[in-house]
Amino acid sequence: MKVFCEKKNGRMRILLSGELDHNVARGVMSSIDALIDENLPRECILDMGGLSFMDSSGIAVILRTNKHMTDVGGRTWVENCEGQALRVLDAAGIDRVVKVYSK
Amino acid sequence: MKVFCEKKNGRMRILLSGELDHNVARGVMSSIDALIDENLPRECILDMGGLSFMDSSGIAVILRTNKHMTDVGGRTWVENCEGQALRVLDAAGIDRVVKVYSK
Amino acid sequence: MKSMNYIKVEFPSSSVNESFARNVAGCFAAQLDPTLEELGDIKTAVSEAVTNCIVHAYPDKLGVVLMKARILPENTLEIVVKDKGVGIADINKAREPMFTTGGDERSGMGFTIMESFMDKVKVRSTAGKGTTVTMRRRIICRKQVK
Amino acid sequence: MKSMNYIKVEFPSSSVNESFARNVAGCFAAQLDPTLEELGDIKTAVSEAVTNCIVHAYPDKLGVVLMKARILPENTLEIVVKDKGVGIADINKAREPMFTTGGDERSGMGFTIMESFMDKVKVRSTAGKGTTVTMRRRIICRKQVK
Ligand SMILES: Nc1ncnc2c1ncn2[C@@H]1O[C@H](COP(=O)(O)OP(=O)(O)O)[C@@H](O)[C@H]1O
Ligand SMILES: Nc1ncnc2c1ncn2[C@@H]1O[C@H](COP(=O)(O)OP(=O)(O)O)[C@@H](O)[C@H]1O
Repeated sequence: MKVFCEKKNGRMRILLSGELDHNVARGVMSSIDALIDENLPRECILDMGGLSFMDSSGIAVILRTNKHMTDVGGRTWVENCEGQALRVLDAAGIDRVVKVYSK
Repeated sequence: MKVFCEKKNGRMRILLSGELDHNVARGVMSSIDALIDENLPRECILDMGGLSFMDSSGIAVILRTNKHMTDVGGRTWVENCEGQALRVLDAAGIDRVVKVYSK
Repeated sequence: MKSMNYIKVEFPSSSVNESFARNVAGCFAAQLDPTLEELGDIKTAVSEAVTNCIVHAYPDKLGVVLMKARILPENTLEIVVKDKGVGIADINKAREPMFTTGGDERSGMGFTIMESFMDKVKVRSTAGKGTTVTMRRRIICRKQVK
Repeated sequence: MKSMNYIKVEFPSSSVNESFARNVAGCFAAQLDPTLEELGDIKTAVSEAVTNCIVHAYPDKLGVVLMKARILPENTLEIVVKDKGVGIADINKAREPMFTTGGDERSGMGFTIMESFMDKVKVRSTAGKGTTVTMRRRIICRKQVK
């Protein structure tokens, strides 16, 4: 599991790659928390194009990132989600809380 | 596990691809037996370039093919063997009986 | 007649075994010739069930997780995930979407995902004794081009 | 301190489980961060040991095969493959290269390959009671570039 970050004009893109499950979720959450606190972006994009697997732990990551961004007055959405990870987000109906753009 | 066959001027090339273990070895052996009986080649090449896994069941396939070819007055060798399959052949010292050419 | 295949797998409730368990389920399911999508669904459901044992059943210690799988008639896969942990007091409540006792590290969507990815999910639990989740999924028989 | 991980896996002696067993061993070994070559060696040794249970231990029926694996200190993997089949009368003879009771479908090289791919191979057997093969392999610790 890897977490990369690209910044440009107040927009932060977080690229997640590998398998996102409970075993790695805590580490991913604290990486994202640190990135938000450090950069205070207006927009935070969770780019899930690199995920080969994700379970409901990924939903907790999205919800927590969304809450943190709301706290600092910004917005969050998900991009490039596809395949198995997209089916998980669809089954959970996360779209009602955080927008999901698929590939 | 797949067995393909190319024929040219009395030389028969048998291309093995997939995982060669005991579960599929009997089927591979009877395919090869049938191909030899049908074509009576002078030379039979076992092309192992497409194998992603092989255990000692592959050695039995080679020895049996060699015996069958000797019975019909022909020769056998192994080509394109690499990686894990090559290490199995090396560990068994099969080279003393049937020539092995690696990639 | 081909006799029906099965496996029993035991492992401790460490997080590192979440990926191990779903991959084992995937390896076993492979004999039913599933599509990549079906395989993904099965691995996801197993990941949820096994993570629940690791997070909820044994919150402060390592316990034993048992995963059983077998092939049933009509190309159906059954997977059972069992723990001897704290158990679930109110199963109906636990199965509700968004319900979680795991704080904001969990989403409360585990059972919801198991239910939507598998054809059948049965939960049996006794407080203080443990929980057994039984899931079934029929794999569509494809014409084999071999 | 990280407690040492283990698995126990049970399955019937059908040929289709040869690939299942070696893949499970591979999934478990993955946590030691082996090279592709090390992983291949482990899967090969497991394939040999499990095939022996399927071919030799239970020649005319399905029996139970038990595979256990655990992580030992110094990045060492231990794998135990156990059956309750016919057993081996003369273990030294059985371990000789080219010795086989399996006719021309077997090469007699199974034990030779286990020995050359693993650091240690121990065989215990009682005629009529079954056989246990215990194998160990130390995985080289690589600098993790992460
Ligand atoms: N194996 C289990 N042992 C004890 N409690 C469990 C178990 N599985 C689920 N639960 C309870 O059910 C709740 C809902 O589970 P689930 O829908 O999977 O969501 P989550 O795991 O995100 O909390 C958990 O928060 C927990 O209280
Ligand atoms: N689990 C087992 N149960 C009974 N006999 C066995 C077992 N494993 C090995 N043997 C005996 O030892 C011989 C040598 O085994 P091995 O070196 O693996 O070669 P092969 O499997 O090709 O015969 C076998 O032919 C068989 O007689």
